[in-house]
Order: sequence, then structure tokens, then C-alpha cells
Amino acid sequence: MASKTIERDEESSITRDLLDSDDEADELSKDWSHIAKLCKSQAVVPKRGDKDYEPDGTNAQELLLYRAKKAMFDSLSDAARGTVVKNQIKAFYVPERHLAFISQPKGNFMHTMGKVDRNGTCWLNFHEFVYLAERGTITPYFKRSDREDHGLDPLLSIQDLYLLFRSSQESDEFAVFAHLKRLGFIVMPSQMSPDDHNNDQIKHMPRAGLTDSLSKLTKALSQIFQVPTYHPLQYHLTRYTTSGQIYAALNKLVPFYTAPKTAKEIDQERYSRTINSRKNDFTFDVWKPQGSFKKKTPGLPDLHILVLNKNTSDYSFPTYSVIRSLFQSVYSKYDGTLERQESAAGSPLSSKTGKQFSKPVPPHLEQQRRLKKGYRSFILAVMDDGLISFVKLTESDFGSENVWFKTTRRASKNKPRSDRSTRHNGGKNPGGEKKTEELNAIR
Amino acid sequence: MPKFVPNAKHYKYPLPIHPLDDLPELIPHNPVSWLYWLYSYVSRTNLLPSKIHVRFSNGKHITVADPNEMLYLWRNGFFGTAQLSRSEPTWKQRTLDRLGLQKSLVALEHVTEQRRLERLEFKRERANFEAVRLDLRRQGVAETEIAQQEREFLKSLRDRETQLQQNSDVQSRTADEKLFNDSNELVNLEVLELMPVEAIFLTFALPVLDISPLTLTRTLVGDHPSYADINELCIKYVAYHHYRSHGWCVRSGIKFGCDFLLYKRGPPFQHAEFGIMVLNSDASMDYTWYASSARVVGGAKKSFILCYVELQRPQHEALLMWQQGKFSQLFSSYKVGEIMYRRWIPGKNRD
Amino acid sequence: MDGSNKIGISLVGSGNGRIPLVFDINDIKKLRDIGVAGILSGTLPSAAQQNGFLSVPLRLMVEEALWLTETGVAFFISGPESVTTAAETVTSSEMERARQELEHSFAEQRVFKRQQHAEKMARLGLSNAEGKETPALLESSLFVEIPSASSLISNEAKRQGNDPAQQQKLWHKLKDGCTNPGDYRVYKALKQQNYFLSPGARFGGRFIAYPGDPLRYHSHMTVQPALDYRRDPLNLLQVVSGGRLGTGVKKLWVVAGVRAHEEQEDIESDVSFFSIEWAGFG
Amino acid sequence: MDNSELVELVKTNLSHQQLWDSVRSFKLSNSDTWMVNGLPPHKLSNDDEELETEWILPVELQQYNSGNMTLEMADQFFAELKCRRIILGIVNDDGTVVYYFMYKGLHKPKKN
Repeated sequence: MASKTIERDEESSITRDLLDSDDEADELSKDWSHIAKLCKSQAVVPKRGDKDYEPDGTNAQELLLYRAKKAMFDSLSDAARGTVVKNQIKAFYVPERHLAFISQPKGNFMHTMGKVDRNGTCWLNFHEFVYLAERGTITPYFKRSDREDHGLDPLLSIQDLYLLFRSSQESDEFAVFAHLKRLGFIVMPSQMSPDDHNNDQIKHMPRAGLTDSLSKLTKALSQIFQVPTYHPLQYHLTRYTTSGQIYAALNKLVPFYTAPKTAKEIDQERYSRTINSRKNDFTFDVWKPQGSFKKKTPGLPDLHILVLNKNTSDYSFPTYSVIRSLFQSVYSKYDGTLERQESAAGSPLSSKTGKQFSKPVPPHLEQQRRLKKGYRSFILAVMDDGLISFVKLTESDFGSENVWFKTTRRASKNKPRSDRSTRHNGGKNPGGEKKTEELNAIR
Repeated sequence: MPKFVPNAKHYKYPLPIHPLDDLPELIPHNPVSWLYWLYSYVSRTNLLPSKIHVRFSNGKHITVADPNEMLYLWRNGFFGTAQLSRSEPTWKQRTLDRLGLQKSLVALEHVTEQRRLERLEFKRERANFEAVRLDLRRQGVAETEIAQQEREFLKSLRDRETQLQQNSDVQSRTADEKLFNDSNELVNLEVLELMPVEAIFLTFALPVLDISPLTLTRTLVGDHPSYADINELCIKYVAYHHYRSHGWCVRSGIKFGCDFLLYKRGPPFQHAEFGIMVLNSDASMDYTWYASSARVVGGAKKSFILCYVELQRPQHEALLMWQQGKFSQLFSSYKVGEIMYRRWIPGKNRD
Repeated sequence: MDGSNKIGISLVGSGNGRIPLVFDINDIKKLRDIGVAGILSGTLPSAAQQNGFLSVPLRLMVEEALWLTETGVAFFISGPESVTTAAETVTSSEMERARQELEHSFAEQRVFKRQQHAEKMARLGLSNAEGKETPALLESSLFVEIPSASSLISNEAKRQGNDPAQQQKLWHKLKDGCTNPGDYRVYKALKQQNYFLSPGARFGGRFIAYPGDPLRYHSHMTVQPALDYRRDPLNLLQVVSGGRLGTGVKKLWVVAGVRAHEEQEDIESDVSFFSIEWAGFG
Repeated sequence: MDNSELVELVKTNLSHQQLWDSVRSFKLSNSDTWMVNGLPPHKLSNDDEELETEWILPVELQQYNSGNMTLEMADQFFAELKCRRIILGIVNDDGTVVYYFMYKGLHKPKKN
């Protein structure tokens, strides 16, 4: 009976989780009285009850709606954008370059934004410029081409700034940029891996081809002497003494893509890709919030992001070959393989973490982790008319794992197998049937 | 009292073809044991004593009707779906139970039904209260007062719910009268149905069914298909075989809006952890397709896997192999790759 | 046609596929009163570290922008060149006026701040002279506001609003930039029945439909991208997912079929809706 | 839409798994489409006034079988049956049948 209960729950579990995520995704229905509390000058708006099914024509409902709207519009009107004179930083937009400069750079934002040129002028890219203006951190001006003197450069409004976006794509990318910046992420336009430009070590690495084809050859040779699988006589000629052998015969049929499992394999793939196409595919490289970030030596990014607008006529969700080639350009910090962690642990940078001394994990749990976590990944930011959905696409590799189980080992060779021995095993191991269904982690 | 049989013993083998795992022991210094071993080895094969009989019913639906064979396919790898039950054939038992003909455990389906009715009742009560609340509002009663009443109402419901008893009265319908044969025994109406990909697996990959791969595929898609006609079945089969051959128990994912569910060992042991959607490698769908599929699968705490299948030869060659019955060559011409698709929430991934 | 009472919708970007935005809070209020909520998408300066509550600009769905302009409620303002041209040709007298406005705002702030300071001192029982604020401190605390709506292009915006030919052109460009042109007819048909609509990708649809203002009411439906009434088959696997999702979140899964003849604008008979829901068994 | 091969399967499922009463099938006029009707063992939703005859349209899920349904066809079914809803009896390729209400027009969700 216990087993059957599992089966029923499998279907009924769906509902609650969906209900939970409902609120989170319901952008339009926020209770603005919360934010009214956050904003200093607001009179506290009474907390309203749950939302209603539909308009019922009562005054009570009308009043609640009126209050909700008032809380929202009061919050919007009261939150003026700008800065006090003391903190004012003027930034000037240069249309020819589609960049803005700050002549006297100062402020915390400099740690993660802007680029200082030889003359000490800080240049903001357009996303940074609009983002900082929206927060009121900088005051945006338009640098007129015919004047040296700033006195005649007009102040730009938020509307002007948005109209200056050169394409809807750039504007959508800004929305994603700002969304992540507000949460503290560090967001830069995506670059190709620094390694790919000038790392001699990788350039001189032996090509994947030779060693690969050698091992393929030996594999092929060994296969010649095996009884052909899927031959009508297969089961008349061959005797299989374990289920594993039967599986091994079955899984020769379908070829599959594998994920690179070591740092070296990943670098090789990326290198072979960058020599074919030098274009950079992602929109942003992203680092998780951190105090110690250095623009000059940012280290590997935590994430790559690709921005996509689902409602434009040129939209198409990436096909498998596009996704694969995107994986090949990934060079973010990578937690997909054990080997990568080990090689990182060997380097002096991460030796502080002390993680390398953690206990060895049993093979079947290790396998479970590989299946659940996958390998290389990137984030798709899908723009839907102002609402952004983030989707993580991760390279998976089921073909490299075998999850077939071994049947119970005989307790002793002399004793015939019996119920007793199975139960005996079970009694020893209150963890249930783990022992008998221990998973093979054969690769 | 029902006998307790541990699952591990019930479902000892993952496939309907069993290994020869009970060969006599080889004792190095005893040549007789070698001879005995050799004899055992040569005289036996992994084949079934007789293949399982399938027939087509209601057009292209592939079914197994013999109760023992149904049970065998279910117990050895969880193949097929019993048409009147959720998965395992339990209809006969349930029916006997329902008609009061035999005392037994309350079958799973029965419990589910009972729960559903209780939920409906609960919702009816809720609806009644909504009306009361609307009325209160119309009378201008304060919102705080209404909220208080709502709390009390919910509490009373909870109390009632715990008291709700299961009632299992015997009900009989006209349709039930046809369920008995001349000697007044219950006829087993239940058959086990195999998905086309399961049937192909059980005749092409394992010699289990008494139908040839060629006859089966001809019946499924006709004698002169175009490539477009066979593509869907081919990519689904390739994906199915891929997961089966790596040890997964693969079952239909229809209840979660996807193609397959992957179980370790099988449904009695644990929930499926992966929901698989099979796609041509050049597929690119509207975003709502990915979003809704991922929500259903993700909502049931399963990982959503896009399984891309890529034909690596020209379509006309693949079609020719199909027509000539060169299935191993055909299925080897496809390559499989996987992408895991999951929602990502920036606020929950800041460190 | 006079654009002055109309709502100005700024179209961001160039070519097809532009983004419709509204910057004026009063316009946003007006929109809400006629059942268009839109999505606020700019940083809220008073709470700049979260995404739950955002500020202007209000982003509209393309369908909303098309409908608002077609019904004469709004007009389009287009293009980066409007801003560049306006900024390059600002006259000295206009700059002088802007400077005076800022000065005027500062002057008001000074009066207000001195008054507040005096009140504070009085409360503390100190004489005004004792706690005298230095003029430098006062000056550095004056607030410079970055306005949401543009004054730079207000003349240009008026001109564009009064140019029907350009408005037409922009309307068609915007429509051509949509993934699924049938969605606009679905939008109009739902709008006629007084639904509030919002983008629906997160719930696996094109639109989410609310029976009233989403601030107060639960949504009722997830509306699927428009189907061709005669040609497109209903995707049953999607019906299964949709019905499943709907059961969890109490929304019906709505499919809409749009008849192919492009010219007929008779909304009532144009779109056929069907609502799908899990039957509760099987 | 020729769904004749599914009719028996759906009828059996309704009668003997879902325990419906008076399950019958009939062919729609001027069409090769079959419908099934019957009486469920209890009200299917709280919004229903009373137990009433339900109309079930058997349809095949899988794309590699025929039987694609357009919304135009759905309208024709409603036009002939003059009912407020039909139930799609969606037959999967493993013989499972799942049931979905289909209402003509915009329908409000259940309150609870």
C-alpha cells in the first residue's frame, strides 16, 4: 500500500505548488500599501483584505479599490527622482558615441560601472547612464555638439532618455539590466572569454581530434568481435547473466551528445568554437552581489544572460544547435563537474574555502547530483511586454549515466537465496531498500 | 490477511527478459561443477518460454489481454497501462470490492475518489460563505468584522473535515449487470495497453511480443508513409529507447503534459524525477509552449527536460530503412541531446 | 485633430517592433480608469533596490497601444531623432527659462527649509540665532529633480500628434512588428467585454484577463495566442497542460480562433472563444 | 473528424472506470464524428444545477494519428448539440483517457 500512496501523491502534489507560485508571478496585483510604508512621507494605508473574485457592486469593494489605487498613485507621485545639490553628479550624453561622460567622477557606483579613460574622464555606457539617472544618482544632460561650455547643455528627462534608445532590443536589454542591478548583481556587456583572446596555453593545446579518433578506433575494433545486437539470433546465441549485460547491449543503439566533463574538455570546446566564429553571443555577463568586485580583474562571471523578446516578429526560441553553440561559449564559474572543483581547489585562489576536504559522496548520490544539476548553463531573459521571465537552460547528459540497479547480492554463496536473507538485509539497514536497489554508477 | 511482499522482490527484474542469474556455482577444483555449469549455460537462453500475445483493438491500440501476461509486463519493468485503472491492473479487484463481492483492501482509486468528493463538499461550503460575505458587505458591516467571521468559518470547516467519515455503500448500476458471464463470474474487462514505442521496444529491442517489428510499424503508420508520417514515431522511439537502455523506467507523461516520465526502477519505488518533452532538433516553438509545459512539470517538482532528437542522414535514406525494416540502422541514424529547462528567479540566486 | 487632451505614447526604438511607453502619471491614471493597467517598469527612486514596486515609464502591450490610438484616446510620439534635434536646437532663451525655473524651485525650497528650521529651533526652545544654519549647508541640500516627462520635445510631440499620416504609418509599423497578428483581434474582443488584460507568458499564455482592476480582483483566464479558426488544430497536449495549470491557479485556459479574412472588423463574430478546464476526473 | 475507432474505448472507460450510467454513442449528422453521452455518478462541478447528461467528444492525442480538431469544428459540434459544454475525452497512445470541459465562449472559473 505504501507504494501506491506515492503514486497518488505524484499527481495531487501539483496543485499546491502552482498556487504558491501564482502570487509570485502576479505582477499586476501588488499591494502598494506596503511600498507606501517604505516611502518615508506616506500616511499609512490600512491593509486591505484578500482580493475579490469579481466586481459585486458594493460600496465596500469600491472603497477598497479606491484605496489600493490611491496608495499606488501616491507612492508614484511622492517618489521624486533627483538629488540634492551637494551630491549632484552631472553626466553628459554624447550622441555620436551613444555614451555619457562624467567629468569629476566620484561615487560608489564607480566600483561596478563606467570606464575611466586616460584623461581621467569616466564614460558610462548607455544602460548605466539611464539606470543611474532613474535612481537619481546622476543628473543627465545632453552634450551639444557645437558648444564647449556646459551652460547650454539641456537637462534630459526620463522620457528623453528612453527615446534615445537606438532599438527596441537595446531597451529590452536595459530592462533586464536594471532588473538585475536593482537586486545588486553586477552586470557587464558580455565579452568573449579573456582566455580566448590571448592564452597561448590553450592555443598550443593538442587538438581534440587526434586522441579522440584513436580511442574511437580501438572502441570500433573491439566491437567487431561482439555478437551483433538487434540481430534476430541475438538471444539465441548470447547468454546474459546479469541485467547489466542486457542493458549494455541495448544502449549501443542510440548515439547521444555528451557534456564535456573536465575543465580541459570545456576549454577545448570553447577554443574550437571561438576560432570558427569570433562573435559574442550573450547579452550580459553577470556577477552575483559582492563587495570585493574589481572592474579591472573581475574574475569569471557567475552567469551569462541572453535577452529575447517573445512578442516581436523576429522572435524565435533558440533551436538545439543554437543552444549547443551557446553552451560552447560559456566560461562562467562552473559547478557542473567534480573535476572542475578539484582543479579550482588546487589553485591558490580558492584554497581558503577548505571545501576540498569534504567527505566523499557515494557514487549513486554523485550521479543523482549530475543528473539534477547538469553541466554548462546560461540564463534566458524573456521579455513579455514589460514582464521578464528568467529561464535557466542547462546542458544535460543522460546518455553518460546508467541508472540500472543490481539485484540483491547473495548473502553467502553456500546458502540458497531466500526471503529470509533479503529481509535480514532490510533489517540491518533501516534506510529502506537502498541496499538492494543500490544504483550503479558505471560510466 | 494479505501477505506482505516487499517491493524489491515483487519487482525483482527491470526488464521482461531475465538474466541467467541462477547458474550453478563454479568451484575451481571441482571439474564436475564446470561440466554442470556448462550444461546449464548451453541448455538455457534468456528467451521467454513463449512470447506474449498482443492484438490491435480499437484501431491502432496495442493490447495484451491475458491476466498473467498483463501482470508479467507490469512486474518486469512496468510496461503498459491497464485501461481501467491508473497504471497497474486493479480493475477486477476494485469491481469485486465495489459490488460487495469480496472483502479486500480499499483500492487506491477508491480512496482518491473519496477524497475528491470531500474536497467538492468543502468547496460548496466555501461558496455558501462567499454569499454570506457579500451580503454582509452590502449591509455595510466593517471589513475587520467580516474577516473575523471568515476565520471562524474556516475553523469550523477544518473541524468538520476531520470528522468526515468515509462511507462505502454498495452501489449497483445497470451497466454492472453485463459484467457477469453465464456462470455468474465477473468477466475481466481490463486489458493492458502498450504505447507504440513500448511495443516497438518489446519486439525490436527485446524478443517479448509475438509480433514482428515490421508488422507492428506497418500497422501503426500504414504501408507507404512519407518521412513526415514516420518522423514523430521515430524520434519518440529513439528517445524512449535511449532512456530505457540507460536503465530508466519510462512511462507516459500525459498527466503532466509532456511525452515521458522517467522513474528510477518504477512507480512503486519513487516519484518520477524528470519530465521529458521530445522534440526535433530544429524545433523552435512559441514561448508560451515552453512556459506552460515547464510550469506543469515543474509544479509537480520534476525537472523538465527538452530531449532533442537529430536525424543525421537525409530523410529519404531514413524512410528507405524504415520500409526495408532496417530498424537498428534507422534508429542509429538519430542522435539524442538534452537540455534542462527551469525557471530562474534572480532574487533567490543572489549568493 | 488636437493631441493636447490625448495620452502620449512614446515609441522606443526604430523600425518595426517598437516599445510603447507612457511617462505622465496623470496619463497613467486615465489609462487605469479605462481598463488599461500596463506594466510599470522604471526604478522607484524611494525604493531602488527591489523589483516588486516600480515607477514610470508604464510599458504597454503593443495591442494596448494599437487599441488606444485606434480609438482616439492616445497618439504616438516617435524616435530618438526628436530628442537629438530638439536638444541640438535649444535656444539660449529656452535655456535661460529652464535656469529660471530651477532658480524658482530653489527659492521656494529655501523658504520652506528656513521655515522648517525655525520651527524646529522653536520646538527645542532655542533662539533662531543659536542654531543658525550656514547658507552653504542650506544651498547644498537643495533638491534637483529629474522630470519624468519631457519638456524638450513637447512641441515636437504636439506636431506629431497632429500629423495623421505619420500616426497611421506608425500604427501599421507597430502592428507589423507583432509575432501573431491575430492577437490584436483577440485583445479587442476581450476589451469589448471590459476585461483588464496583462501579458501572460508567465502563466503560459498570451494574455491574462481580469474581471476588473488587478489591484482588487483575481484573474479569470489565461488566454492563448490566437489560432486560425479554420486551419490551426487545437494542440491537445497543450490543452492537457493548460487544464492542469488552470486547476491549480483557478484560471480557465482560453483558446481563441480568429477568422482569416483580414478586412472584416466585425468583432463580435470575428473571434470565437472556448474555455477549457479539467473535468475533475480521469 | 473521424474518431470512430475511439468510441468503444471511451465508452468502456466511462462505464467501467469512471462508473457512468447510460453511456451511449451516436454519430453527428453530416459528419464522420462520433459523440458519446451519459450520466456521471455525481455532479461534476459545484456550479452545476443538477446531475445532467454530459456530452463527450473522443479525440486522439497523438499527432502521428489523424484527427486534428480545429475551432471551426468545435463550433459545429456546439451548434448541433445545443449544449453549454462538451467534454473532450482525450485518448493518449497508452490508452489513458483524460477529460476536459470545453465551454463555448468565455466562462468564469469556479469560485473555489
